[in-house]
Amino acid sequence: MSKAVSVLNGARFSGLAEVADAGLVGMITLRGDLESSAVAAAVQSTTGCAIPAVRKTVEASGNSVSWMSPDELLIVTAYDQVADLCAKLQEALTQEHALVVNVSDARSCFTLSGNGAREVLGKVAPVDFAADQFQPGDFRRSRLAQVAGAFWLDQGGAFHIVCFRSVGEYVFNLLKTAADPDAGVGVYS
Amino acid sequence: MLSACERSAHMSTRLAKQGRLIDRSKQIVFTFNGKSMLGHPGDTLASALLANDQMLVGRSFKYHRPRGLVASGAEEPNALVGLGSGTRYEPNQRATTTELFEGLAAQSQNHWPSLEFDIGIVNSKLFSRFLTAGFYYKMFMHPKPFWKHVYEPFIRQSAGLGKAPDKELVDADTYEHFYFFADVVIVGGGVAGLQAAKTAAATGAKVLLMEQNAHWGGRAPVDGGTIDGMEAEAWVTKTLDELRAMENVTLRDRMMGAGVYDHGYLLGYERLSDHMPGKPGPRHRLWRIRTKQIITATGAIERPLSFAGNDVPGVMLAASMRDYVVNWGVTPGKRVVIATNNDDAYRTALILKDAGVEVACVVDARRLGGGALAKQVRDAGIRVEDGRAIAKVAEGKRVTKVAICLQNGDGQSIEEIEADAVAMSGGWSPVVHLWSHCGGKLTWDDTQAHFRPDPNRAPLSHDGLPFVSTAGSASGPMGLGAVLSDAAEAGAKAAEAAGLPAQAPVAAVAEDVEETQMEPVWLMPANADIQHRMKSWLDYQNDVKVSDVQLAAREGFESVEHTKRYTTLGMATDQGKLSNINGLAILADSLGSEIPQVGTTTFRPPYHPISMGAIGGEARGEIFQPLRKTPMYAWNDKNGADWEPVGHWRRPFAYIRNGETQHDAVNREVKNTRENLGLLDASTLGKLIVKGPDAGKFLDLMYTNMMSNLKVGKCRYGLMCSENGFLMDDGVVARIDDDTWLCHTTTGGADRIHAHMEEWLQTEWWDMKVFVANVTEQYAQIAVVGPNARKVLEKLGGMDVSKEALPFMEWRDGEIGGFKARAYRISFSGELSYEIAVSASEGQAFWDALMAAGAEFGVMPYGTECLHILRAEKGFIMIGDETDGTVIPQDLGLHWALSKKKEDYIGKRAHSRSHMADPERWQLVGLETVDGSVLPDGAYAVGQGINANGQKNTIGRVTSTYFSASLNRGIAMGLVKHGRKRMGEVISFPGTDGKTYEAKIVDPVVYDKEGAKQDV
Amino acid sequence: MKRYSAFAVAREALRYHTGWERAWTSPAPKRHYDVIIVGAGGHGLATAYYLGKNFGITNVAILEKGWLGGGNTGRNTTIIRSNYLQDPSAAIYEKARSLYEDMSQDLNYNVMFSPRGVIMLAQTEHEVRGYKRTAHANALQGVSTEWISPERVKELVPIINLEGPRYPVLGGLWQARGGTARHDAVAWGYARACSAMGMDVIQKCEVTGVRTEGGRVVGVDTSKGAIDCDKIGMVVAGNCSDLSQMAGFRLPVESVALQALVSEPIKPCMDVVVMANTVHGYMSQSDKGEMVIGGGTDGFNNYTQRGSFHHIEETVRALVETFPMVSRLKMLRQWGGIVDVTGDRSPIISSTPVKNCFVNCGWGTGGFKAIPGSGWAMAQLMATGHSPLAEEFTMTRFKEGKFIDESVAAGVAH
Amino acid sequence: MLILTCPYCGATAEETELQAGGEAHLKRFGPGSSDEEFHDYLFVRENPKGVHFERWRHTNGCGKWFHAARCTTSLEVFGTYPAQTTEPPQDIQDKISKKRPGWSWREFSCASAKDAS
Repeated sequence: MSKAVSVLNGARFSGLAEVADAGLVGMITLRGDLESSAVAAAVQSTTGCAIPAVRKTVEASGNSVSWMSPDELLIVTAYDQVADLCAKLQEALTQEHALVVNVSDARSCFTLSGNGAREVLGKVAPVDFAADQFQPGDFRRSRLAQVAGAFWLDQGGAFHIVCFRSVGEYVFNLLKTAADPDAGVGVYS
Repeated sequence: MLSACERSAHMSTRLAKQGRLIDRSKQIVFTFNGKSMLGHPGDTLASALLANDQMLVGRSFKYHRPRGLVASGAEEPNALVGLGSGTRYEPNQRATTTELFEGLAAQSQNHWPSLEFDIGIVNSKLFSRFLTAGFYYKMFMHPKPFWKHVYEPFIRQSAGLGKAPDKELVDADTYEHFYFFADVVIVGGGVAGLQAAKTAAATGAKVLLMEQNAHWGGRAPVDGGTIDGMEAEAWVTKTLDELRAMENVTLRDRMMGAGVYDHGYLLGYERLSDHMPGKPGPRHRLWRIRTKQIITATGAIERPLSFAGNDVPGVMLAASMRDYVVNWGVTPGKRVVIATNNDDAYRTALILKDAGVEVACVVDARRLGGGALAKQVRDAGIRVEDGRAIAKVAEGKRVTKVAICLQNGDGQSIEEIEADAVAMSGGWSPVVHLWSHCGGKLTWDDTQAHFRPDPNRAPLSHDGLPFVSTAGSASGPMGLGAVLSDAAEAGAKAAEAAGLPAQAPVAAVAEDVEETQMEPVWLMPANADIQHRMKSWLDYQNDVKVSDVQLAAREGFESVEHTKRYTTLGMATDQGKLSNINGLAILADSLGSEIPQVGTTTFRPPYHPISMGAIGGEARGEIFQPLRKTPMYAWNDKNGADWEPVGHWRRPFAYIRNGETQHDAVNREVKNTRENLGLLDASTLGKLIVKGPDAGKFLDLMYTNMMSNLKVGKCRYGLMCSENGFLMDDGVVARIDDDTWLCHTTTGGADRIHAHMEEWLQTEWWDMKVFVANVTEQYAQIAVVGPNARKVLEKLGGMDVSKEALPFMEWRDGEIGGFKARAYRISFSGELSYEIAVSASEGQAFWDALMAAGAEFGVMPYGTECLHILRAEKGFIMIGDETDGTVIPQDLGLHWALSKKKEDYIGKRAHSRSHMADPERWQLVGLETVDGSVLPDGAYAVGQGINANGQKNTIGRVTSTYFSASLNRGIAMGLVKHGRKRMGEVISFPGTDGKTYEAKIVDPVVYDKEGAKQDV
Repeated sequence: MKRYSAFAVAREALRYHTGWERAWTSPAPKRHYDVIIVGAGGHGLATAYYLGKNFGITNVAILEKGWLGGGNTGRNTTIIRSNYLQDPSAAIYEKARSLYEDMSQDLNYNVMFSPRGVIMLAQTEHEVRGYKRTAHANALQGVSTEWISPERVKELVPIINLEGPRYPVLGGLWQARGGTARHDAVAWGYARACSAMGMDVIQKCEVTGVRTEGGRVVGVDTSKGAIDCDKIGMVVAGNCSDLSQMAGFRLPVESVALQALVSEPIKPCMDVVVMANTVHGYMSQSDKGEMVIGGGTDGFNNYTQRGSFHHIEETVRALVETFPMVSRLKMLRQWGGIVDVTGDRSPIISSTPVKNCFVNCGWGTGGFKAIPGSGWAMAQLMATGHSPLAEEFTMTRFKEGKFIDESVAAGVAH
Repeated sequence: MLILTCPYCGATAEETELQAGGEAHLKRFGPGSSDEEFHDYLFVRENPKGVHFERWRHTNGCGKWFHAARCTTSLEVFGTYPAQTTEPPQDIQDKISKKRPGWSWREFSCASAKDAS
């Protein structure tokens, strides 16, 4: 839909790493019992992804599913698919105590890629980004300087960063500042 | 070849030999107090000043005494300068830790009018006898106003060290933080640190080694000795190369271990561009390091000797003097007297002699003198006197004469020696700061007369196990071989403690000179009389002398903390690095106690001052704090929004048009909304989805009123109290389907109430089947308000918004103008009103559509102030205005919202406590000024008389007050004692403007009492 | 006790200060005292002092487990103000402030009370309303405060950035006779005066037990032996839960770390005390030239006198934004103290379930400024059983739901 | 800077990801309880010097409330465990008993002390 715009509307910055607004991304919060086979089946059948292990992201069929908490998943899909996927999940979970809610417009998404990506994120999140400690498929909810955020590393080596929509601009500026080309730390290269 | 300086007649000068750290092929121009000087790359400001014969570098704090360099590193107490200018000016920079750069401009401090001629010196010359420790506690009391107006301004002006940055200064530099994780962090890049790093890294541990200076190797390259058969410097280079080649090792120079915090948290302070100001990128980076183990290889600091005149420029620590010679090829004098109580100072004698500086005499306080090193010195033809002391260094702006006496005497001069510099060594104290920050304990070592870390009482981490250890001379041993083996062991142990497989430590082998034991000398000479003790400095910067500590002890300040605070010993910007041990030895002696019994004061971070800029990090300007923006933020900003911060959000207070005052704009918005059509960006209101089989039951506990019986499709206003009974939030709840509710909260309540619900669900009622999701930001929510509200929606087309299809206090899903929307028929203004939620990403487009379609209906956006007035005219309460955390629903006449049917809800039990059921509690009423004026915000109504504490009795207060454009007069609400029974009564509100406002108690609803306008 | 004066200093100078006597004695405990005050911090010493001065009760021991003034009295940011909102708070803090005005003369000890003025900055509309309300309340409470404009704020605080990009300064609540004092001197001055009245200040004497008979207190066990007494006043911030349990009752109190820091000293650049609550930081400049900075408390129970660094970071960040030049100063030292926080964050000055046992605690982050008023009220309560200043600060108020809440904001809302 | 391991997501979280929530294992008293009970529930706290059980929320993380057994004088953490329990797990109590013989906290105490009584 042309009426819908993401907060940063495609902004990019290139420095120590490439910071890019991921544009409109379909996102669903699923709350339910992650141990339940019905939930697993619903997620598998609608997204193609298995239930991720603790603090992991599973990618399949163009979707990804991330472990948010023991009773919450973040499902990422194409923005124009989200209503459909929501409906399918709700349908598949009618018998379960579960909550499926579209949060696509409540969030901002960024990708952070390039050699300096670990270092840039290491300036804003109190998390160990050494290559042996944060690997593709790892997912973490933490803090991006002064706001809550979540991120995962995809198989291609790019970080996907999610924060609340209202602070999208703050997070973009924060990442931009951290990615100042003259501010290299040089510990992960 | 002699340098230019050396050929001149100056006494402090650049030498032809030595200077391992400087590049003599290049020159750097810098200025000191405006005077142009030359130095070399590799110089510190301190070494460059010495090379230019600038002995006098500052004035002391209290007596404004002339002061020169005492040390060569972070422990330097005197050489503090103002550095740079304009937006890069910084006071109190240490010359010894300032790397020289082209164009450096330094200003000395704490003098007026000039460094050479300082009026404040009268403190020293005339009044020093009066200005003893704590003198100001005993005087300046009369007449009373004089403290504030005469004495204090004078004291403040003469204290204070560096000039403050300009009041309007905005720092031109940037700063950042970095999080880092390691198994073992080693602080200090001397040979001990390198050895410890090497051993720890050999186990595969992830190692970070940091060094505060720009160069590695610490003292060893200066002090000499061989390691693994090579010169110390060669070993340092080789070891660095080995470490650099290891993937598991990170090396950082110009990075100081600033503080150790609980659970293995360490601050690293990296100075990236202090040596080349203006270099792009951050100036400082504060590393926030989490590590399993910390090794402090921070070395030791030499102690001064306490003799009369030990603060005269030219008196310097012996090891620092040889640092200046070896590292930078400078000497503070041409004829030096050395005073010592240990063998190490003899190294200075040898190095000075080798560099062509005359050593007039080595005065060794020990009756039997030194060992092998002393012999070498004697063999070199240098005069050595045992059992002798310095009686006094002649006063002046630099050393000219040194009087020698017996150490065990009272200071009777035996001879006077002409000299222009004095090197002193009172022994060495391990740098224990980082060890101590988190509770590491110290033990007194009698043989070396110092406190060293007690390995049996190390700081404990989250697991109850030690997480800090020490290596090298930071542990106590001072000899090179012992240092290396201690460090190797520390490295291996730390790695093992960090969970790496144990490995036997392999230490480099060093050749040591055997040293004769030092003897503690706390006062030189031992029985110095009071005149001498009054000239024997302990704390140079704060001007604390031996006599001051003795006075404190005599006056009963027996605790070391008392003495510190009474005399200010150790409270200067060097935090007592040189003075503490000497001071507490004097204290112990005065009390007839032992040093270990007196103990030390507490070591607190940072080890050495760190910039506030670095602590703040990147958080400045637009990323100072997150600024939360609604989807319509940019539009609002472009259309006159007068922003009001609401938490981290910004909301338009009003939309101000050209030529309007804020007041005009608000009144226009009120009238227009009442008469035509207003739009409010209500996106910040919290929206929580509560779903599950037990959701109704749960909400009945959360809200004071019943929510479980709300019908699908309907809305209900709800109140929430804290468990303590106070009103904490309100909002409209909509029932979405059989097991789903959507709860609106206030703007500030969104995160708070979400957390509140999660807390109860997770920690008290975890058996309830309820899920909550915060969908506040999923939606842009727009209040469409006013008589034309329905018209504009109908024009946009889509869902049926008629009174029949969408009655008051109901909601519907559908499409409006092609937007997928949810419409709530709710009103906070008393007008016909819809709150429409669309997806946030479409919020701006929907707003644009409403503005366009609304043009013919007189649409205008309105801000929070208009919102407030509209609700106040209707007597609706506002959380944060009518409530303040002390107000309960009963106070506000909201009894109807306190369910009597429910057995329990949060806050119910609290309301039955005596004070909450008290009929004397103030009650919400409307207030109408007699003259139509606006009551002052926050005014109190006075009653009769005064209370037991002499305060006027009050009977009420204004909770919100506005000018009502609709009624063309002031309106207000307030809480008044027995208010609901006092309708029509007039009460008085004294303003702070001298006026008293008379107001009649009325019903809070002053506009459309019947509610006819909202239900059409 | 020899009087302190400029003349005495001059006289002593001539004999190299060898004639000064002890500021307070260091006696061994007697077997019995009329009153034992546990805790020789500011509040405890002030209590003892006013027991003697106002009620003639001088057979008093003040027991201190460490060194006198070594708790929060010696580790706070020395701010003195009384611009509180609620009547009971305004009454006791104003009493304290007015006693500070004459304290140096009263004690013959220069405590350097410096009424340089205190500004509470208003940086949101919510704060504007809150402080205007306080100004109205203060006028009726006899506390002299005024609401001032941003321009006046800038005059008083030249280093402030009024037009901060985030929170422009909208005005402030100004108390011209608020200020600072030398914290250690307050403890030392009281200790010296108590000692001069014949009271025993006994340091390094830890109370290990409270002895009661028939619900009445009869004495204490200490590291220096058992001591009998008729009345006990417990005035031990950071240790009151422990001590009250020795006497057999529990308190609605939690102990948390509060941190502060100072910059290196610089020449005078700020003559007043500034508190910025929206961004959580406050700052003043000491006579020595250090910028003295404070912020918020940790959220967890802690007795280590060490806090978590991120609070320092938040405070400094706020101050750099409010006073940009602070960016180029350096932090010299940070430290922590353990403060007692009650359910409404206001103090307790109260009788207890144990007869003749009184408690004074819960001053949270605001204790120093209250010292003389707190001691005055506590002394009156202990001597007579009733003090108007302490009347509302009972420990039973929590049961009645009768709180003294100074935070008066349920959160910002619209 | 406290560092606690969240028992839900396994992250070793530093304090900036966490929010302290006061004393753990409080029993709620609602309508029908005495003034004394309600007062003690809301206000009276152990505030011990030593072993303590307290609540934390992994706010900037998985969002879950959990409990920590911690020493308030040394900051040693004996263990963390999910909040959905009314008493500390036995294994954590045992661990504390080993490290702090003779400990007690409300109705809980050192295993050996219990045996002795």
